[in-house]
Amino acid sequence: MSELLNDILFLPEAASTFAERIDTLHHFVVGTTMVMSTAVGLAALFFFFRYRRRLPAQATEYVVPTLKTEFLFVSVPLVFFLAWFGIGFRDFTWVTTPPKDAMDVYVMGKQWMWKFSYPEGPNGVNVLHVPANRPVRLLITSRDVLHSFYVPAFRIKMDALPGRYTQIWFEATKPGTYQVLCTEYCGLSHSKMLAEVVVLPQEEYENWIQEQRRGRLQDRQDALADNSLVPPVARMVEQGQVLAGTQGCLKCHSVDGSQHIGPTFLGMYDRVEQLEDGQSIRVDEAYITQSMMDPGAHLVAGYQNVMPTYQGKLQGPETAAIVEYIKSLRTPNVREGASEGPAYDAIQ
Amino acid sequence: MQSSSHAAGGAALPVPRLAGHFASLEVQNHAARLGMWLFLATEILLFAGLFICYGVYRFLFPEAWAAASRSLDLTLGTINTVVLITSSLTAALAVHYAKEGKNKMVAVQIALTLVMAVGFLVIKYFEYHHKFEIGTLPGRFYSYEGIQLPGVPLYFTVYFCSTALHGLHVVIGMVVLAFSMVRALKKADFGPNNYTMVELGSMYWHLVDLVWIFLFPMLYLV
Amino acid sequence: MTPSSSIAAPGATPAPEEHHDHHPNYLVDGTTIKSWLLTVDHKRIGLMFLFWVLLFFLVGGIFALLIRVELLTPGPTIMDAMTYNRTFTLHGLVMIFLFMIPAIPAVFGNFMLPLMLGAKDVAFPRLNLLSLYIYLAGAMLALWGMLNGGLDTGWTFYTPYSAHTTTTVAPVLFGAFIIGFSSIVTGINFIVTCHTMRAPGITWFKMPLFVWAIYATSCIQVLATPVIGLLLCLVTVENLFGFGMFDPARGGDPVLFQHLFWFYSHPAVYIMVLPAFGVMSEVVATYSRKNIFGYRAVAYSSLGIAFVGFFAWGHHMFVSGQSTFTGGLFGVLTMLVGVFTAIKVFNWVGTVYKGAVDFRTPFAYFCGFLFFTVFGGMTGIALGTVSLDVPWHDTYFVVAHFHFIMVGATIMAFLAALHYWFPKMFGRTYHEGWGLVSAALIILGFNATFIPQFLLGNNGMPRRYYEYPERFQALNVASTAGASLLAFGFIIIAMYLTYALVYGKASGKNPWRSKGYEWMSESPPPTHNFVGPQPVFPEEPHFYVDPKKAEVPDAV
Amino acid sequence: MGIANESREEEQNMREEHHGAGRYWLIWGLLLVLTVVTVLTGRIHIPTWGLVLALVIASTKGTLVLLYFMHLIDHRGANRLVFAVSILFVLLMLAIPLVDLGTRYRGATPPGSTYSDLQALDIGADAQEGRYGGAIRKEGKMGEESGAPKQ
Repeated sequence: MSELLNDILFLPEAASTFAERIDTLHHFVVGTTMVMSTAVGLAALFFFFRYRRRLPAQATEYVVPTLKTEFLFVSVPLVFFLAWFGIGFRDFTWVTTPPKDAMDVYVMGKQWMWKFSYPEGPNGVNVLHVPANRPVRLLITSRDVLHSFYVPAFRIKMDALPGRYTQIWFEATKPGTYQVLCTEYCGLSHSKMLAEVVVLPQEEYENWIQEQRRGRLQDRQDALADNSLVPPVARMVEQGQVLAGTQGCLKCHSVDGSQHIGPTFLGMYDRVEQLEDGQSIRVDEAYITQSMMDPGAHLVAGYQNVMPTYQGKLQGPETAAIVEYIKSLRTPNVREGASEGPAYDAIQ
Repeated sequence: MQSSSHAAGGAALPVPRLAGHFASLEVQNHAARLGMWLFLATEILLFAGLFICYGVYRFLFPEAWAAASRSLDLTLGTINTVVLITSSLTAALAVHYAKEGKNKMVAVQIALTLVMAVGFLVIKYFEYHHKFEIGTLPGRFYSYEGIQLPGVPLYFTVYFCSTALHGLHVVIGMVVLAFSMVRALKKADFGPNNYTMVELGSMYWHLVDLVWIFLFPMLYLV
Repeated sequence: MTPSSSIAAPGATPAPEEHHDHHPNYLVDGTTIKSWLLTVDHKRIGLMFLFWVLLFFLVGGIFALLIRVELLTPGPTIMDAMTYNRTFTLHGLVMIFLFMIPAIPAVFGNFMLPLMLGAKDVAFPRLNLLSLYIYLAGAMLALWGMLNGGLDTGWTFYTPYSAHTTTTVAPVLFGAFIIGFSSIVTGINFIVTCHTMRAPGITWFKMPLFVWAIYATSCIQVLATPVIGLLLCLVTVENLFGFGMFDPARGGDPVLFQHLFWFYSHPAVYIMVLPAFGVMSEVVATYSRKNIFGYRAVAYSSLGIAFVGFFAWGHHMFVSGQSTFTGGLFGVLTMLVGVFTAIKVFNWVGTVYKGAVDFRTPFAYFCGFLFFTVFGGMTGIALGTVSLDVPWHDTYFVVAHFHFIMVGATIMAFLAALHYWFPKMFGRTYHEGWGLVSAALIILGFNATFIPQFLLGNNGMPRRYYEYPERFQALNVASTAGASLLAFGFIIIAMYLTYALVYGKASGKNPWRSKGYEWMSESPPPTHNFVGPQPVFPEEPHFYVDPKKAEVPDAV
Repeated sequence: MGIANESREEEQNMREEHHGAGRYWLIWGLLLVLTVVTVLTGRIHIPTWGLVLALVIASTKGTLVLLYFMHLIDHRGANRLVFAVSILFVLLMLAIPLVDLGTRYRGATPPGSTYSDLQALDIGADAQEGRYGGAIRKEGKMGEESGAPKQ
């Protein structure tokens, strides 16, 4: 029955728990609308025919409604509308209040793509993998203008606003691939801002994410480890962490993303920093090293030039260790608990 | 005001002239007054938009708002308030004398109002000038190092938008009042039955004053 | 002159026949161009508005057809993405600001209001003329901006996009700002006219329902338009200088922009549709020869819509990042607007009860109107049902919904008014057969255009899409086909009405034998509407009871 | 015959109202006193209720101006209604967005990240201007920068 109705109404496949709730209400609303308007329409047609004009200047009776009739006119629609609203608002509250055990995914809209990231990695562009039958909370933001994250099959939609997060959640019921569309006009290629949600069965999802995380680690190690003779990166990182404490780096730079005297180390590596002089720079090994030796050379916007130089205070390997330590704090672009907040990109 | 202008169109006709489509003079005056109140309602809603921006951003950035408002010159603001309130008094007196047919006094009172209006604008100019000097300017033009809090540039956006819009209304009000003054001097035909023009002009002026009465504590005394 | 002229209410003093020669009708009283351009006669101003409004309707309609042709295929069809984005923006802007908002109030409101109140003119005739020229000035500035590249923000110009797009935003927004003044001036004028210019005998609850609707509309115009005026200025300044009022990078809140925008733009929907309701109240009463069933209920519901409609704006923002609580608040208020509309619908149908229906062209449009209002209204309520809006928001479902209620109902009323008052305005009649045929075409075409769009929305097609996934194509083709039918209907109307304007048969004073107040004067009326002292109106409008057995029960 | 009833009432109201000029001076005095009061209380910077107090005083002043300078006390009927409705709308229009802000979901905004942490919107070269309370001073004089934004 409901399948048939969905076909008549051209509704896409319902693939989330919310979709089922929505469709029930949808059918109820469409049903009552049809019944009521057919009744009104038939009454009108009957009147048009029954009371057709017989004389050109026919006189008619003076008919006014009784108070009871008018009361009926007001109360019947009001009861129906409020009933719809009651159900609708209950569902709306439901879909905007994620359950406690929901898995978080960060979603960032950008002209004209969607970026997805999981708190512990990995990142992805335009493809979101989620497990089936598990609540997923989307924390949505934007880097430039307004976007809106819409998955027709899940019946969910939420605007992406620059400068803050919005949230919505869903629980996919069927494995499969579903389309994501942007529904808030966002410029030239608005209609090309498509993405996919891939719903995987729980085990497959676990495998996938393991693989992704391993792959990332592998990539990084491949890139860094030139041969087996140099100390492993992990050891350098440890060394760097100790050094950062003893050399006083952590007095001004936090590692948890909180605001302090200097920029946080968390996620610093590979980040594009806006500089005091209006230019921007990508934080790489060279920049980190330079900042330790000549802190005022490229000051990040919003920070005072108060850092002392470490020229001569650090040995070469020590510097490298600190650099490695900072690199190890590299995080996905959207993170939980990051101090940077949603970034707000340039519009080209 | 336009309604009074067609009441005032004829040169040699007995005062006041009834426009052809009105049933009587009572109706004509009533229409003019009601039209003016409606117009004032639109003005109130125009400023309301800025008041809402103010309210919302003050809610978001209370500290920035307090700090930024302290950077304004309270003395100049207070003087301006007094000037504007006094100009409102003279505008009200102009209506009073217009009803009594004392056209000379009408012109004098409006002239006083205009002088104070100019005074208001001059003081405002000095306030603006100071802001341009130190760089407390809206949005991306903000460059003042004294206060560096998130939301401060937004305060100055609201400050400049609302005071500039208010200043524009001061200028319009001056033009309107100047017309009544010229008429009081040249034709000298205001009297118990013909004072709508002065009345409406003065109502507009009071609205300008009214807006300032709210802007002053909002901007200077957060 | 038909015998029906004797139907005029006893005691009324319409212009006596013998004065006819000395008091030429307004169309021929002065034939120079100057006498038209500088007229303060509300009827001539109304006609000039009619001319411009129809011209802009044509412009907006061409944009609409371009959009529909572009959407025939999933990929690029006739234009590139940028042109398409500009086209739908301009379609929205032209249709809303230049056509829909002034369409009924400035044309028919202007023409009929004084006639219905037994006044010689509106309260401020010069302001009335001024509003026409303000409208034209704003329109020209906006058009100039459109020709110089146009803008691609959508008619909603949401920040931060509108503040950063490199297209020509400033002149168009400033043009819209100027048009706002025209709207305000018209509104003030009509409100004052209703308060002060009513002829003896016309108490508040004897005003024709069209006047009530225009009155409620004017209240909205006066109270809402200043807010959009300010907002347009702020966005222009933002676009030109970057003051950061709604820029997240400087602490601004884009959702605040949406609040302010919809504070005007939601009531603006009622600016468009309330006058349509008013027109239909007149039409249904005239053609079924009945007093309006529940006159007071209809009158009060106009005011109710005007008031509650102001505080339902947030239903455009359920998924825009406003709070869940606020969503609920706006949802409930939206339901109330729906109830007020439902009252009207029931009372219109009730009016036909025990009436005497003459199925003429305006009545055909009334049938279409009823259909669009019921389905447009009900889908509106469905959209206001907060959770259902989540999948529907910003899809073609919304597009179809507002085209049904806002455009469909208004176009039906506009065409009904044009046909119903054509004899009143020009003293000529059109061909009834063509009228019915084109009405059928238009109603069919409209449904064929927008019913597929409801389904498209259900299926998940977002609005403002230049390209779309292939699964949406079939319905898009259907919609485009419907649009061409619609265009065809309008061409027929344009042809037979133009013909009637020149060669139409003289209609006589009151061809519909209507007892609306406006039919008491000549058709077309003389320059000052009536000759001699102000007429007296002892009876309520649309009083069709046989005088011999007239016994009026107390109205509710 | 010949006029709407409202206009006649209005005319009667207006006829009764003429009085001496003393009343205006009295109101003026009151307004000045209230201005002094609001400046004094404003200087103290009362934490929460400072703005409320200032607005109460402003409303009192506004009411005085309205009732006596603008003669709303003599104007009855529609004039009052128009004004009352516009004030009501302003209040509702202010209240609803504030309610929205007060009840919005903020949980997902990371700690320490306020609106001010955002990267600047980059229209041209002056991406940094006006951020963080506008800490960035550019080379050259401020006057010319504000006068002519370079693009």
